[in-house]
Amino acid sequence: MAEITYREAVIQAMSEEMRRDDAVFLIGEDVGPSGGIFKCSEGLFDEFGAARVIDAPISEAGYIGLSVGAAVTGMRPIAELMFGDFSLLTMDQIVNQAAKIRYMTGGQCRVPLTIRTTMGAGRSSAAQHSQSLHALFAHIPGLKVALPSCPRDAKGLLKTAIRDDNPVLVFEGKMMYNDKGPVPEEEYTIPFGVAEVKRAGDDCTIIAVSSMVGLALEAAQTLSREDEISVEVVDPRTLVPLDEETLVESVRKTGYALIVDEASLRYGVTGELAALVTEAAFDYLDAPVKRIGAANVPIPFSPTLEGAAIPHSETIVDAVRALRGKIRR
Amino acid sequence: MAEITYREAVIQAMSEEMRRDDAVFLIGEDVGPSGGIFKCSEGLFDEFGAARVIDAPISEAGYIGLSVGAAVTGMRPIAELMFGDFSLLTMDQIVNQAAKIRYMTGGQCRVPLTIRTTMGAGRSSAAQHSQSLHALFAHIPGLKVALPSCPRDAKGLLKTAIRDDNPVLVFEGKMMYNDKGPVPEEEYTIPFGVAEVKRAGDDCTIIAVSSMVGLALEAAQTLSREDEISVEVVDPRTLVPLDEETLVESVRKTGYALIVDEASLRYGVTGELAALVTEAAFDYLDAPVKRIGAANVPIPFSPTLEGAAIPHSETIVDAVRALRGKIRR
Amino acid sequence: MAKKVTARRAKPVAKKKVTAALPEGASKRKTKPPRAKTAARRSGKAPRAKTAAKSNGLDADMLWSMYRKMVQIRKFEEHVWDVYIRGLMPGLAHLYIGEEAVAVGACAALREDDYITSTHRGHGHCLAKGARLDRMMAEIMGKEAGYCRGKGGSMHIADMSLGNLGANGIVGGGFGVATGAALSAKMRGTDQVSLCFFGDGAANQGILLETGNMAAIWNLPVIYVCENNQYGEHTPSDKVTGSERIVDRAEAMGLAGVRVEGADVMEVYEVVAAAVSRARRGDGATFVEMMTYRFRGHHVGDAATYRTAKELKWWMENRDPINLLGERMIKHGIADRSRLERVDEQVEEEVVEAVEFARNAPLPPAEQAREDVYA
Amino acid sequence: MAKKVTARRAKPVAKKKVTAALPEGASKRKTKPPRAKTAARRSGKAPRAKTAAKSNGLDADMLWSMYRKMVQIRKFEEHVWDVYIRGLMPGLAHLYIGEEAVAVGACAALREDDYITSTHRGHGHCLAKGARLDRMMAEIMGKEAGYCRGKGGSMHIADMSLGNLGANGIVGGGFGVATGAALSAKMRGTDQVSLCFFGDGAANQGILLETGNMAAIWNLPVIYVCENNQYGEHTPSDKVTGSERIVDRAEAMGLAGVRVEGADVMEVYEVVAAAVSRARRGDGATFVEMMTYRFRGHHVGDAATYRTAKELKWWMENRDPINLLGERMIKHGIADRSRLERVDEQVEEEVVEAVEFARNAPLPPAEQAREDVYA
Ligand SMILES: Cc1ncc(C[n+]2csc(CCOP(=O)(O)OP(=O)(O)O)c2C)c(N)n1
Ligand SMILES: Cc1ncc(C[n+]2csc(CCOP(=O)(O)OP(=O)(O)O)c2C)c(N)n1
Ligand SMILES: [Mg+2]
Ligand SMILES: [Mg+2]
Repeated sequence: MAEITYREAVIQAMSEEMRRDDAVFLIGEDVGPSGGIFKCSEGLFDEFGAARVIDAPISEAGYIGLSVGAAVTGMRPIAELMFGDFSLLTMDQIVNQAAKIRYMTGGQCRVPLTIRTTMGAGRSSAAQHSQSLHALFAHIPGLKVALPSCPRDAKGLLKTAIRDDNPVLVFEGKMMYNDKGPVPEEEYTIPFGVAEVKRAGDDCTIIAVSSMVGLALEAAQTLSREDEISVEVVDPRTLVPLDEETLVESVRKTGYALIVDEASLRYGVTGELAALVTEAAFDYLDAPVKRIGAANVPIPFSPTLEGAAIPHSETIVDAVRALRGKIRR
Repeated sequence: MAEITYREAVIQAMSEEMRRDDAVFLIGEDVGPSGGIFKCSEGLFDEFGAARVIDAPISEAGYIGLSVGAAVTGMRPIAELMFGDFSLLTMDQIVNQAAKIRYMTGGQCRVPLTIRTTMGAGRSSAAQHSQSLHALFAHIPGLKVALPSCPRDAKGLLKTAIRDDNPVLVFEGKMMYNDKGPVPEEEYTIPFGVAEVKRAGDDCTIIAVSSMVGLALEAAQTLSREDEISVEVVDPRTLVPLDEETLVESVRKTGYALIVDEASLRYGVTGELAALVTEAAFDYLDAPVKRIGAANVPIPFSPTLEGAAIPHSETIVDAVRALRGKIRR
Repeated sequence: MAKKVTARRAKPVAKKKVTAALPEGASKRKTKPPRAKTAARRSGKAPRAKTAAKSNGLDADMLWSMYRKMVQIRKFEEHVWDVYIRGLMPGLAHLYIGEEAVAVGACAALREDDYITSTHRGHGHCLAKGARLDRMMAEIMGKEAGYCRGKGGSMHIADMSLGNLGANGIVGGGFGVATGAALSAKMRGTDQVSLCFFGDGAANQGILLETGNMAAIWNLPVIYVCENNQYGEHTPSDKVTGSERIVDRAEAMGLAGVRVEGADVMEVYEVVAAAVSRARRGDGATFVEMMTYRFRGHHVGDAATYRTAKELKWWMENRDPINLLGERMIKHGIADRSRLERVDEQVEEEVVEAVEFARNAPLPPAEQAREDVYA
Repeated sequence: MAKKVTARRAKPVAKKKVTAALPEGASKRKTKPPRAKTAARRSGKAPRAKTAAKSNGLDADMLWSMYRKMVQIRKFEEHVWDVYIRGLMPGLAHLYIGEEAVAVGACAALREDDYITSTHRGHGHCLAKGARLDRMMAEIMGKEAGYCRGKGGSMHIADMSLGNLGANGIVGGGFGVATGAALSAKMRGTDQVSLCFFGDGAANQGILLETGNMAAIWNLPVIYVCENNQYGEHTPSDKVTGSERIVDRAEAMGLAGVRVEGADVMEVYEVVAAAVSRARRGDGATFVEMMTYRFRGHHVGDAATYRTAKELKWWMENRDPINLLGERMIKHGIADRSRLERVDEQVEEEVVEAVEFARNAPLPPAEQAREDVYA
């Protein structure tokens, strides 16, 4: 397997799907000749031209709206929202239109729309360029939500999203774009609704998404080395659909669970995941499920403050230690 | 105490606060001479005039944006979004602007902005006029979220919202506007972050919000009568800030908990509440916390379908029976 | 039911002097309404009816077809009202009565494979684009036989097989879908066009600027049809609209713009047909502001106390699109009163049949609530 | 630091023929840029400088003050660049170099208690509205002594005590706040005005239509200042803007509109001053499109390969606002080169001091992350 970056994986997924299917096109701000602010469309304009790699005006609601219209009439748009924060300008289009048009019309259409956007803090980009907003979309019936945590998943999940006949939001972890990882040379996709055990273990389950998976794996190493705690790291990969079974199985096995997400903790996805696994594995749990997320604050600019607001691998290590230290009566 | 409708309670709250403080004004679509589509501003235009009861163009993002600007410069806007579904057009203003401007500027301003909107299905209004979207806002640091479940709370919580120096979303249950209930004659407010035990009981806690409180009380009667199960119904009243203590206390007492919300279940607020009380009352729980919400579908139009998509008092009765039937090893 | 009127079948109608926007049937003395500025004015850039109106004879078939369709919409809506009053309909509906010429004239200029997007006040658009009375009425009553299997109701009727991409409960919700369908047509290399109906109120939604601008820069085959009925819910349009003419916004975005007397179905047809050929030729988007008026309240049950009886009366007497066309057909010897009345009676029967069909149709079983969420 | 320039202190500047928008210093032959349409043109409705430019002598104090402020911005930005290169600054910054005349001319027409909203490219606006160099630089470096206690950084600097309601990371994010501040001023019965800076890219955000329309219908005291620097990130404005003139959109919403040569600080001042008095008088909102150009990349680190060296050179040679004003001051005998150089040196020192202050200032302690969320 070749080692490529998360960014390259994203580009490969799009270019392969655009070659495969003329109906696929990319629209977004500066995705054209300049290759995107995050350089995630580099080369696409040269290969596919201005008709299929479209520089949009700074009109997020508008071009997501256009993408919905294009999707229900035979095209398969990939719409890029540079920062996840900008998705807030497009909520009406995504939630009131894209997610509902099929249902409201009694199944008369399909909406093969992929929205690529980013999540994650850590770049000192402050409150309007650092949010992780996947929970908002996971809550909306009619949408699917994928959160790739490594280059292989970035490529495989994005290809699946593009081929899916429903609106899919793919949240790319912007701190991972330069991360390298093995990616199969041959054509592949990764099905939605299939979690992956990223590391097997016996003493505690960590359910993590996006860049939190990397932190969890780091923490698992530390815990194995320093505490002889064997951690299992499970990545749901898609929040909708959700592979409950794999999550629950792992928790039943280990008896302990920690859920890690980078979004602000309150009313985020960790609550749902905790509630689900608690209900299904109640009799196997030796302690209540623990959760880690960002502090309930807008993301601050200064590194000292930003660092204090988001999870780190040490936060995870500490939480697992606390969890395992707390034996149930 | 006088018996007034939920609608009248809302009107009283606004008119009292507008009399009390010249900085308070109301802006929204058709709130003026016509008194609003839900008749929730009837009489205000006559009393306070066009300068303080402002008919806005159909520009939701725009007038919420104006309200933010007015709020940081000395006014105390009440902005009405007729249907909660329309809040999706204003997410950038609420989440990127209103919720963050104080924080981003290091505390240089206050944002005394109240956004009144509606939630709830049951009127055959279909997918774009029936959503209950409070979870989206409860997830965002910097916002407060109130969900009055009766006329008394509608008045008391709205008055508190108007006096609060932070952006507050008040979700009014549109199916309750005609419901009557006792409301104190004298001036009062209801503090945020204080849950209310709407009915005391010993065998099972139901945590419910908005119109689900009424269903839970109905269910509690049935359960008392038919099953001799004594149910305690707790209404958090505000999701942010949240009165964890009262919720946890009740669950510790009864050992069983059911959480009921009208929004679609997946990644909604019930997950967070379940996770919170489970963690804090783990050793007191005789069964895993159960949750009820709407089906994970857009709200359908036809009564048979709509009825199948949302919770009813029978759904609650059944859930409590199942919960109490399942005794923990 | 009347056959679908498409541009392919359409024979040329009389080429009217385009600045004389007043319908012939309206007396010149009575034409100034108590409020609102209805005078039609054209921008220099406005497209002219070309292909569709090249002769100056009136096409009788087409006029009859448009007349019949307008009557169909009128009677359909009257029955929706009736069905509402009788408690046979869940929820609400927004009636199109008074505005029939806009939908009928505009859709007459479209092919079956062209797209439209519609609004909360959408029954007229749907029927004009060829929808069946029975399945429409069934949808409005929440029946499984309805266009959306009972999932959409009055505000979400769609018939994708006829290019009707659906009504929308979000005011301005059609801008994105319609403009995207135009982008799609262009990318797929078809010569389909897309037509977006929306109201004067919707013209204050920012997405108009966003999508209109994209239509301009990418030269998309889309026609924006603003139904300026001078109210958004209870609020008069001029209280909430900064510019005197909404169509000016189009030109400022780089679109061609034109304002039209919306009660004159031929004028509507002619202008939209010109815009359609322009779009089909690849010459880009047009924005048409139609001056119109709703004869009923905002929705069934709204007493419309926010406007004067005098104003309403003026419009009903001077701008009833069905009367105007009927009178003109009589004047030109194409129709006589008894034939017009026969059409009315036939259509009435059809609509009554549709209501009966819908009444007797079964409600969808509860388990269908979980279907159609994902493809 | 230079004293704040306010309209109260402002003496009249020479009343130029308003259609002759070219700065005196620019040779007439060199004035056509390789791309973009900079010719200033006025709409009929445009406000004229009245109160502020009633004599025809140049006010030397004011010119010096504006010159100094522009140099301050230029040097501040150069040091931001330097600080970025040296790794002293977290995140990114968008430099205002080349556009100084817009912020300085516009803010010179404002009172201290007037409001502004700023953008991601906001350092110039902040300094022009009177912000301190040291606290700005401290904010940019993420220090506790910064305007926002390190919570905002380059993109969110605000100084509410001087009416600066803050920069915004959302393109178009200022429209709502600025227009709302104008509504608030009107409701509170003050004669404050509100000025909204935004880019050509931001003019494609739909909220422009929404807020501009409300400013028009409610006659709000707001001035929209569009900084048309002809690019949004890497994309040329004319590729994504349907109309030739952005200001046309304003008129279509019912606002007064005017386009201005943004490199001429006096022209900018004059036009904005006129708009400000118009707003203060209660005569409503104005939209000013400033033709300008950024001399650096979109943000620090952007090599700006999407535009030609020739284009950049033209602008730097013909439209450097600091050169233009300096030359004019020399020509009118207000300045000589050595005095201008002395100002440069003084300002350089001030900025270096500010950088030192910021470098030595402490980072905020971690626990402050949880402060300032709620009031
Ligand atoms: C985004 C949004 N805002 C508000 C409403 C409520 N609403 C329904 S119809 C309507 C008036 C629309 O006016 P207009 O666009 O002129 O259409 P008309 O009803 O006159 O045909 C309003 C405000 C809505 N459905 N969607
Ligand atoms: C809503 C939103 N969309 C996109 C961006 C990313 N972005 C930052 S600056 C910029 C270009 C803005 O162009 P313009 O308004 O012309 O301002 P300029 O940078 O030229 O001063 C873009 C697209 C953003 N910050 N916010
Ligand atoms: Mg209208
Ligand atoms: Mg720009």
